[in-house]
Amino acid sequence: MLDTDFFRRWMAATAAAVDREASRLTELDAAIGDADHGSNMQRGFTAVTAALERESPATPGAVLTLAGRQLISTVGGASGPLYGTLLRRTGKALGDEPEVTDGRFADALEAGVEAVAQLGGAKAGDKTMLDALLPAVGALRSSAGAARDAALAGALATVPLQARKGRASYLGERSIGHQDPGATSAALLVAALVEAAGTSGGGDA
Amino acid sequence: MLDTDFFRRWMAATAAAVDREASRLTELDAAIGDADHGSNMQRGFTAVTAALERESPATPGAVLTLAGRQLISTVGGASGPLYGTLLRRTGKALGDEPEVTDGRFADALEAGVEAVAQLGGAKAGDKTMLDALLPAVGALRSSAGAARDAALAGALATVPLQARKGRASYLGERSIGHQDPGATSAALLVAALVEAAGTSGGGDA
Amino acid sequence: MLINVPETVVADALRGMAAAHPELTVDVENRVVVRRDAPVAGKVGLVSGGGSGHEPLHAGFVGPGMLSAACPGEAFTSPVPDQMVRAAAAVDSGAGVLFIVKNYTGDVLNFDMAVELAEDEGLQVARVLVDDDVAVSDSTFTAGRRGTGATLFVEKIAGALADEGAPLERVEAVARRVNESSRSFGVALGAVTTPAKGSPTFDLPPGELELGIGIHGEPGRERRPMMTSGEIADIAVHAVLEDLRPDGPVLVLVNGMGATPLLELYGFGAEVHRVLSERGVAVARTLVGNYVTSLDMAGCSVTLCQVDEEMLRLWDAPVQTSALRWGR
Amino acid sequence: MLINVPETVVADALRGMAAAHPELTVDVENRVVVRRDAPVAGKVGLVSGGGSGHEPLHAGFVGPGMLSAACPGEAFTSPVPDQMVRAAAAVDSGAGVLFIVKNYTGDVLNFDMAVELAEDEGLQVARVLVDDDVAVSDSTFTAGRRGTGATLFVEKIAGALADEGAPLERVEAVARRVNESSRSFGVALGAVTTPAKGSPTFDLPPGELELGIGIHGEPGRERRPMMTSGEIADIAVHAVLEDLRPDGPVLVLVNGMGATPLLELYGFGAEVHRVLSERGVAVARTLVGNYVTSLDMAGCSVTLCQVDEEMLRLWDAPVQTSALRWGR
Ligand SMILES: Nc1ncnc2c1ncn2[C@@H]1O[C@H](COP(=O)(O)OP(=O)(O)O)[C@@H](O)[C@H]1O
Ligand SMILES: Nc1ncnc2c1ncn2[C@@H]1O[C@H](COP(=O)(O)OP(=O)(O)O)[C@@H](O)[C@H]1O
Ligand SMILES: [Mg+2]
Ligand SMILES: [Mg+2]
Ligand SMILES: [Mg+2]
Ligand SMILES: [Mg+2]
Repeated sequence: MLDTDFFRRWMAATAAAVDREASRLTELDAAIGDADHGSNMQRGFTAVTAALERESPATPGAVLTLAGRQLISTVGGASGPLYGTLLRRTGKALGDEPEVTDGRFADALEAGVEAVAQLGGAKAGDKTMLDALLPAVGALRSSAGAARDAALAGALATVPLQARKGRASYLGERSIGHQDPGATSAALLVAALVEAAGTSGGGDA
Repeated sequence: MLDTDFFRRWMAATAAAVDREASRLTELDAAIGDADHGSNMQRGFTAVTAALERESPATPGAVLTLAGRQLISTVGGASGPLYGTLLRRTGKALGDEPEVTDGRFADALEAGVEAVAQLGGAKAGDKTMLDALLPAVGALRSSAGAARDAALAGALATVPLQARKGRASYLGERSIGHQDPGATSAALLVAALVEAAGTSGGGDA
Repeated sequence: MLINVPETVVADALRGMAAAHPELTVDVENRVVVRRDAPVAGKVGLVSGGGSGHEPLHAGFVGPGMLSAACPGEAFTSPVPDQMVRAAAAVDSGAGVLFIVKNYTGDVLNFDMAVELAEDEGLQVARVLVDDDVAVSDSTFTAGRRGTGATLFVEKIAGALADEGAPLERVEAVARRVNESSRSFGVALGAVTTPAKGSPTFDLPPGELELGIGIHGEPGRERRPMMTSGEIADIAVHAVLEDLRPDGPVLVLVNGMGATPLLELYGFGAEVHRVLSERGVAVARTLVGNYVTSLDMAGCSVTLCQVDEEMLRLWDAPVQTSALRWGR
Repeated sequence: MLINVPETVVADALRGMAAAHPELTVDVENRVVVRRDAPVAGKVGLVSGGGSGHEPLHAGFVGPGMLSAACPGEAFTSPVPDQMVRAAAAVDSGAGVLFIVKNYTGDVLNFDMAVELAEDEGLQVARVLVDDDVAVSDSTFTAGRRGTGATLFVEKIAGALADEGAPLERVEAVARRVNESSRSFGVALGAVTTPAKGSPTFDLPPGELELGIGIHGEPGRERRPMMTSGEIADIAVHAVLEDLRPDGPVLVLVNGMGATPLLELYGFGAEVHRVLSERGVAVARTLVGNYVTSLDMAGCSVTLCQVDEEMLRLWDAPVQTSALRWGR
């Protein structure tokens, strides 16, 4: 079972990963976008951290809906509404139980990722965050570790793709050969699940 | 005796030297001024060449006053009025004889250089064109070659000086260590006298 | 960069706007710039916004005859819905509010969320997209054409109509008409340095240029060896005219990207006029300057807008903003 | 650079001005820009000029309420006397002409020659020097203080008085008073590339800045490691206040040198206001923008002008030029 604290740890681990990788995310965005993805994510997750401390939400669902709302209100750009919607919809799908099963979480995340696809109109292979999120959702049915690996593989697999959504699409063929920044940050978000699971849930937990 | 053609050759040789050295003059001006001295001189002497061809002035004095007027009307900057005045005043001092002696020319040039000093208010050692012109005037009493050498030495000697006139003075002590662009172009003007004198008047003529 | 720290760039600029412009209400904390006399009774409110770094767009266009309010995001980052809703509430007089949105995924998503939230609060809101950049093909393989220079035309002309007291549908319709009649093409002669990155977003050696750039430091569609101003005007104007085939006079915006001197921009303007006259296109009005910029990018863009009589009358109507003023 | 060839940069720009500004008479060949309705009966004519590369100064300030005519020289090179005499003749209505001259050896020498020539032609001409840059000490060891940002104040305020029909002596006197009440200090964050040279005039690595620069790409008095906007404001404002000790309100010009984004400039303006308030100096009006530029230089300058009631009234008076407009 995944309790409220697990989801707080997830958000905290994501915030730490984003802090650590911010300048790399911005570098990736400079190559095919507008050089702000790292600072966007950092601003958003700093706000998430502060809000979670301030408001101490009591359920897994409340943690994620609060986090999602913070992202929408502080990030801006394409990633703000998209990541915000991801967490909000996942949170809503979790309902207000105090603990949720792994399966319930995988279902909820799937709903969240679907909401991202709907909002942004992107499909697999469009060179967006979905290219990390979609494989991760499938793999999460087996384990967090599998989800992490799938997300990372998905992010790396964006390199040869030509972008069809977001700013990178303006470059046409020149977008080929670069890793998508949003897919890269999505892989960090998914990898943070493993950290949140900690030693107990680590490894293939 | 120096005839009208000698003065036309002087202007032509100066124009050629300025063309050749324009980018160096601009480089020198970039270091302690505003990076335009080469193009200023080039614009001016291109106009001088055209005017001399168009108007065919008949006396040494007329050649130089025409050249001076052209410089005033086309150069701008500090060097336009200063070089323009130099040639105009020298030309006026030559009167309207069809030929002048070396001594008469040396007197006239001295008057021209004095007019430059008066107009610009600079003295020897202020790191200006005068630091090439003043020694040249003295040496011209012996020969054009001596004048050329004196002007060049004067230009080189501006390197350790701190500028007290013109743009370079804004730099204060940072003007030290650079050769003055105007003194450098003045040395070209004086060296052109030797070329104008040709094989006959060359060397120490 | 002339900044304190990257994190405060936008707030610092808003403090500066507040100090310099008593005719504006600048809410530094919530990042909304509103004309001081808003809401104006009976007038449709015009709200725009987008990432910062394009100044004077949009906050420099707030004032009588143009925008009612602007919402600046972080540098090159769309603002958040909260700002837009706040701006809409501040300018609504009951006549409704028009959101003018440049077509970027971020701006579109955030403004769409704002439309929903504003409607929840009982506001009547319409939204018009600006997508004029012909360097991007408008297909399912892209996010669609970018909004660039035409934004100025849309904000000015719709703003003038709103000032005349026209209802929301008409203001929205003219905004849409201006966008549909406008096309742009941009060229970079140097890259951008964003506060967040601190170094140029791409590497453009002095002897090269990028054709078909946007206003966010993204590389263009093609890199070429440096050309003359006249050659660049040929390429830019032809690219625009390939898509917009005007059969009447046009407004011309000869726009600097931020670091191109006005001296060069006017010279470029002369070449744009030459190409237009070669192509038989009549010019109604020309505006030359740095209006829709990309931080410290060197380069330029050309925007043409075919105008009918109403649009031209509205273009000529008085405007009183910090960056665009004439008439009255 | 966005140019054709270095030799035609100024002529190209003037062709562009002619195309964009029907309200100006632009004599491209003779390089004189005159307001179309000149000479205005009974009005003193105001003529300024200087090297090009400082746009919108001076041609962008030609129009009702400011200059009658401008004479642009080559980039960073004073114009020639012929231009100035022609401009004076074009704007003289019999009430005389005032030459507004920035204090550089070239400008002074050429304008002085023009004064003589114009007087030979029977015109009544006065001349006022602008020398406001405190980075240069005004001693016999220099060419004297440079004319920089205060030029805008002089042209605006003297222009307003001339528009009121004041006689030449009074227009000259107020111009002089504005200059004496003004001081400036400039900072470069990057070097200039002139058309003639084609590469930066000095080498300024990204992490350094030059304090006390002028507007011609000359290096400054001192090089320092990069500072924050707030630290730069401290240095610039203190340098100005060391020389100008205002006991009343000031006009503030927060000026960009050409390539500094407006976003950064407004942030710098906020810091300038902070320092002024710390020093107890009241601000009457603030103008933020790229007005007295140095081609593509990154950087900024601060100009303060202590104003009395008359000067402030004249500052607020209507002005209709391409770069500065308000009122009416
Ligand atoms: N339509 C979309 N659907 C899904 N993800 C998208 C879409 N558009 C952009 N993205 C993602 O957003 C990332 C960029 O985010 P960010 O740089 O923060 O925003 P912006 O593009 O507005 O500057 C891209 O790398 C991509 O992964
Ligand atoms: N007051 C002066 N007297 C004599 N020569 C001067 C004076 N001021 C400047 N110069 C000369 O002019 C040269 C600069 O000329 P130029 O670059 O063409 O004009 P500007 O300084 O207006 O750009 C200097 O190198 C110096 O030799
Ligand atoms: Mg981005
Ligand atoms: Mg020079
Ligand atoms: Mg962005
Ligand atoms: Mg010069």
